[in-house]
Amino acid sequence: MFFGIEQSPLFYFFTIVAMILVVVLPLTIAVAFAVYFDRKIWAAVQMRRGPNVVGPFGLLQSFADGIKLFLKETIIPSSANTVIFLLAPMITFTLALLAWAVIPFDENMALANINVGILYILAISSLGVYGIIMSGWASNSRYAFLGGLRSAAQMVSYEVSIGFVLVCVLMAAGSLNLTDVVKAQAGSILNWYVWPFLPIFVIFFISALAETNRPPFDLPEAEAELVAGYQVEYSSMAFALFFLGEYANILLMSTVMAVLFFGGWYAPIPALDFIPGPIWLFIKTAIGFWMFAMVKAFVPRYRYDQLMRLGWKVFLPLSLFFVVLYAGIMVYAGLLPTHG
Amino acid sequence: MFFLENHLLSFMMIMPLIGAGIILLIHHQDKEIEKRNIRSVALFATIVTFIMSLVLWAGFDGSTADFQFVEQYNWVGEDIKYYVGVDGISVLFVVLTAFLMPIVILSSWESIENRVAEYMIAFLVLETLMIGVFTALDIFLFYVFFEGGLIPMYLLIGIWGGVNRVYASFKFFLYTLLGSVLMLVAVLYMYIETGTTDIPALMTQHFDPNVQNWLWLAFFASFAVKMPMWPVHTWLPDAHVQAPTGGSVILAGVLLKMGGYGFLRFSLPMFPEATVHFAWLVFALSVVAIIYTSLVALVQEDIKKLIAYSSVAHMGFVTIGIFLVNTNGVEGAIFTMLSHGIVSGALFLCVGVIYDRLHTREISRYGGLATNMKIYAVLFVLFSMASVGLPGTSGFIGEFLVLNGAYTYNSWIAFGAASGVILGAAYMLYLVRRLIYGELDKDDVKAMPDLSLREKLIFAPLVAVVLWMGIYPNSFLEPIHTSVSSLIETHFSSPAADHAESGMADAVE
Amino acid sequence: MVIGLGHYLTVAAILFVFGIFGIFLNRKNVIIILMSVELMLLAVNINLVAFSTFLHDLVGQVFAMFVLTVAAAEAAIGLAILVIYFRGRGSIAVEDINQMKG
Amino acid sequence: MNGELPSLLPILPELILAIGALALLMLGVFQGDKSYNQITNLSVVVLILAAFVMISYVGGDRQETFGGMFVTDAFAVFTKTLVFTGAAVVLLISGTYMKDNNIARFEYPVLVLLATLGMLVMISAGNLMSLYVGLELQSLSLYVLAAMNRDRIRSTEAGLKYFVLGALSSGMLLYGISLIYGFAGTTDFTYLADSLRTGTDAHVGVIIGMVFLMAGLAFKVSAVPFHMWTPDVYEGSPTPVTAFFAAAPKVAALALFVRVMVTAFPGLVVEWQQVIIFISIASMLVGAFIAIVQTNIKRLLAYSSIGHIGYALVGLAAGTQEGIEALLIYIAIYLTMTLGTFAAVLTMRRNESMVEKITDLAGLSRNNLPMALAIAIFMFSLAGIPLLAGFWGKWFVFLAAVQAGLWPLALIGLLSSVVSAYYYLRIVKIMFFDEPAQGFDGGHGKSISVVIGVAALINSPVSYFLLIMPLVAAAGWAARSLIF
Amino acid sequence: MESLLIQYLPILVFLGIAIAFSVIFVGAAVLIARQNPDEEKLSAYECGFEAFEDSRHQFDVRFYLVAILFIIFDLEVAFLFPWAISLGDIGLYGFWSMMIFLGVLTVGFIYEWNKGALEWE
Repeated sequence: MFFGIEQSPLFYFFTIVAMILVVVLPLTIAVAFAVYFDRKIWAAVQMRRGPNVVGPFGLLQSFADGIKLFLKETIIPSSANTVIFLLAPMITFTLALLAWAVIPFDENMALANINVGILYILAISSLGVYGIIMSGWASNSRYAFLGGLRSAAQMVSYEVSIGFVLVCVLMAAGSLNLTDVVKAQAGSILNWYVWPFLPIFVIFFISALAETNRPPFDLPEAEAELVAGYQVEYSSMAFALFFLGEYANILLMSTVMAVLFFGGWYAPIPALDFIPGPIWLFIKTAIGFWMFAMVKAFVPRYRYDQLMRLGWKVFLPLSLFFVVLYAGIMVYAGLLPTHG
Repeated sequence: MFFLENHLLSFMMIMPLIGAGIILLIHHQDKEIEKRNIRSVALFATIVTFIMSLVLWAGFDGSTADFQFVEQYNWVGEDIKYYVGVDGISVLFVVLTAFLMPIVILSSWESIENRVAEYMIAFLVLETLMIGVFTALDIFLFYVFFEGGLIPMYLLIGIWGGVNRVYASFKFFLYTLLGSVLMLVAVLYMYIETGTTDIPALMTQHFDPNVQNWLWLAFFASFAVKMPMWPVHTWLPDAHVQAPTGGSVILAGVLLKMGGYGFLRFSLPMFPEATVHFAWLVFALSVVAIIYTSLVALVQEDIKKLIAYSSVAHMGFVTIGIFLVNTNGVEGAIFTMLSHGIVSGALFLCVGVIYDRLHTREISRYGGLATNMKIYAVLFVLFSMASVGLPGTSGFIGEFLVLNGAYTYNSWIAFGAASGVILGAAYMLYLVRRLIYGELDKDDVKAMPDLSLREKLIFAPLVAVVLWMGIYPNSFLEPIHTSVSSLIETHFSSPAADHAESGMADAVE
Repeated sequence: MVIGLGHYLTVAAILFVFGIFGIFLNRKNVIIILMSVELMLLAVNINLVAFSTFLHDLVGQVFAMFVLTVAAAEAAIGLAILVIYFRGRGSIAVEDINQMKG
Repeated sequence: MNGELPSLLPILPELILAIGALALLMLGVFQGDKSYNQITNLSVVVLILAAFVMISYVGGDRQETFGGMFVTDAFAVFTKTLVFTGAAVVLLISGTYMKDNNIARFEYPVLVLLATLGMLVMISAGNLMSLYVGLELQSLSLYVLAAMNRDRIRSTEAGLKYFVLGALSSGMLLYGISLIYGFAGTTDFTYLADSLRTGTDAHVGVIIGMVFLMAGLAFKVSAVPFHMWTPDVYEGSPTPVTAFFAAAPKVAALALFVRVMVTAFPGLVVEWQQVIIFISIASMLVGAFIAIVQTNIKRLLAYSSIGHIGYALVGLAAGTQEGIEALLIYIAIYLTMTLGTFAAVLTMRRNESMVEKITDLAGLSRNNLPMALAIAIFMFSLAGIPLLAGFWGKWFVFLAAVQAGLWPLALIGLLSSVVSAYYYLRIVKIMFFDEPAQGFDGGHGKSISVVIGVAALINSPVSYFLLIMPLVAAAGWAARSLIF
Repeated sequence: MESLLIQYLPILVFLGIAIAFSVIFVGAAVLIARQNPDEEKLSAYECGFEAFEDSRHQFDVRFYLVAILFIIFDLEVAFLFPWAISLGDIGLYGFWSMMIFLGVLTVGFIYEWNKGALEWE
């Protein structure tokens, strides 16, 4: 149409760049607001007002914080390993963004609709551990070191349960492609996987909390005990990148939850299909995030041993059991999708 | 009796083992009684075996070259068999072995005080193996017996030997083993080529002459060490010096004969061309051995070493005789071996007698024994003369036959061998002079008593046999003769015969 | 440029050689050896998957799965042994692994 | 739907072993380490049961299952019987040592069972994939076994060394496998054999892959030049574990070696023969010469085992049915010698702790004649002196070598056996000729004595009349079942 | 092969952009903000004390244990993925094979549990 220009690799490349920016920029803004809403919700639960000075209703608080951090001195402790110290937040941030590449915002609306999407998400979120370990080690401070270790141990512990949960979902969907997973939930709210998979959804949700170091599982950065854990030595944008990465991950988890259990871009009832898919996904993600925030407000922090026990002694056997249970039911009830 | 006769050889091999088994079971509170019982059992077992060997000799038909008293059973697979039998070449070696054993046991009666049971068991096992070597008609079986004998001998030298026993035992073991693994390769090859391990069958095989050379060399490596031939003889003086008296007797009396027996049994009939081809090598080595070791013997300070070197020299005669491949030579060789078995055994016993008294083998520590040990002196001189080859003793016949045979073959060889006789006389007489005659000036030597009754008993049969062999050799040559003739016949009937004949003719001219 | 089988094999071979060199030339730390081993197995997996794709045969990928699993078990056991070794010896430097020689 | 259940009969013994191992693991973990004796005895029962099922129900006919991944035939039955024997005997003789050293944990017998399971799978492998899985199951269990004694640095160091080099060898093996797969297009032995009928069929990649594969296998059998781990691992590991290393895995790895070479690469015989000849000669020489200077008996036995692997590989180098038969006879006899020797080493306790110096044996014949005699029998047998069983092994392998025209191999092998005789003789010398040292503690348990006794009897001249004929027949039966 | 790689191109580009973002963020902050380091500021945070010892010293072996257990279980999950999506095609045989596999895994898990590998007291 455009004189064949769409055939040229350069055009293709710029299309991709544009698409990525279309995802990344709103995401960055969304993260800023997520932080704001997080604090607001928390405040509301505690009958406080939360941020309310910068901008209307304090809406610009996060941006003010951002600018503040941006102008702060970047302190690199003298005993730290400089390269790794700086690399760590970058890795965290990069990975937090990178995971979004496979999220389907609507039918045919994923940056990369690869056929192993779930595996990709799992892989990228596993790599997140590197950022944390590296920061803990490079800081060369025992708080940071212990915080990093704890965080890493916690993340990997819950990742196993998440893996088992994912297995259940993709058993039903018969594909590792996220678009296919969403499509398998087409129809109405009744077809969403959250209903049949309610128990494992709960496991997934709680594991997601732990995976993102959110309260009540924020032991690694527990201010009271470890003075912010692996982040203790960070300042300025290096700290901001951790912070952004963390919230981007929380949003990602909410989105993945929406994709896996809440029908992704589909409307709850077909009558509402006129509203575009991405909007639905956004709404679902927002609800997911709200749940994250509420948990932070309500639930007291776990002790580390309780956290590990929950992960290994409760969730792991439970999720394993559900894999067996769901597989058995689906095999014997003939509910499984086949591939010709 | 029929059953016994049919399985005579097996019984001869089992009998010592039974004795060994009984010894294992002997226990008594009083250690002295226990030792006495052990010795008695061992003596009894060997005497029974000896009697059986006499039965064998008596029942042996000297008029045929076939194998007799044959037993044959399938063993492993189709090819490897338990196959034993004797012919004229081997029968007297069996008798020799069985004859020496009771003497050895008797000689160790008092000199071996500790670990008597083990000592006796080792000897009894060794007897079985030695009989096995001389009677095996399956090459695999032969090899097993041949090599297996190393183990008891190793222990005998190592446990009951002298100061340097460890060195000597290792040297003995490893030299012999090294030689015989080469033989093993040859055995493997022969088995694969012919598909049989049957010795009589292998004798009729004709191997390609090139291959024969290699096989001959491989066998030679083993037998030459065992013999022992110069220059691989160096283990022998060490082993002899360090071994206990009984061990030396068996070593000199029987084990050395295995090499010569091996040449007769394998090299000559199986590789006739190679035998002719390499005869010069053997002659050269033998002549060197005779002259060189005789000279070495002349300067020895240690009695046992001297006798050990004399053994090497005598074995030089044997190898010459064997590789002459004529009746005189081969018969002389066999006869020399038998005679040497008795005589050197007796000489070692003589050394043992004085060693038991003074615990040294240094010649200079003795002297003038004729004064206070008259019977001993007589015996020692007799055996020395037999060793030198004085007519009327057993040594003469063998050496004479060999020299005779050598002369018909090549006078230079005969000359070399004859010089050995002269040198032999020199070192033996020198020994006798230093040991028996001269001043009796040492107090401890003066105090030595003459032979005890047990010692006289030991020596009596040896004296008898030495004289018998010297005076009436026919009773020993007769059983040998047919087999030797047949051996030589087959040797020359092979395609190599012409070559051999011409070679001999050349040599004579 | 078309990326063909040869490229994959070359990459795998280079990684494999790195792995072997890592084991033999490294004198510092046993952990590096463990990582080198993983590198070797990774190279093998690249080989297997590349062959599998080019042969249109699934066996290679199945094999890669097995290799992955075994590699994980191997790493786990290696790490466990290393931990108990460190507890006793107090060092995991390669040159300190010298209690036995000969 | 390809949901056909494969026949489970051929793999029944392995299943019994697997289920048994898991059940015992559970039993043990609920009862704690005090159940060591019980678990060990039950493990032996499981081994015997599996062996019984294998012999009486599976039998020696060639059967395949899991799409050719798992093959059982007479060859497998023969070698598996040896593996079962090795494992069971080792379990029986371990008790005292393990208790003395406070490592009598119930995991030990379970790990032995699992390693044995791995060996069985190796032996029955019909595909490079099952080969690898079996090999790794075995190796991983063995790494842990080597480091069993957590509180002893030597043991953990042994585990570490074994692990590092084992992992390296697995890597090489795998790399070879990947190349073979890529260039031959299959991992199944039968298909490989079909596609590689002659050497010219084979892409050079296959040959390179095969060499890598052989290097990996040579590591596992500890053949020179891939033997570096052996002495240290033998010395450092707990002695019963060393006994196990010297017995069962050797048999299994050799069997695997044979099966791979013979059934997967019959067309490339010329190519692999070269390699085998080289490693065989190298192993024999290294085993013979380096053992001479050893002072630790376990280290000495390590070099001795390297040498023996060299002799066994002579049979494979011949590449004929006779060669395989000889190899089987060899490893069967080697197994009895080595088990007996290690059982004897396990009695070398003085003042409640183990001694391992060769000189600690001094004058043993005066303190304990039967033991000294038994060890002497093992030593002479290891040296391959006639009258003892070890000679049969040498006879048959070198017979096969000469039959295949491998003269130099036979000659070098026999000469190196003379050299190695030296250090075996030295042990006999120390026991019989030297002045006695302090005697060993008694109380090493009946089973050790029984094992030593039986092994000595098997290796003694008695074997010449009673055992060798059935052994030769069985080995022939086993060797014939491999396709030639 | 080629089309498969094209699928991943956006991810590669994304990676580049994400790295660029993070580098720009940190780099810009370093350049723009006033840098005024001093010794106290640069010392490791230690609640006001001087550091007693090397902070990277020995730490609890249980962290290793978690790492080891994670490797094992995560790989079993990796095994489950292809099994799960093809479960409809491989039928009962496939189902039960995996059940046996998971059974073995469970045995190992029980062992760990009983051995106290999961304790964090």
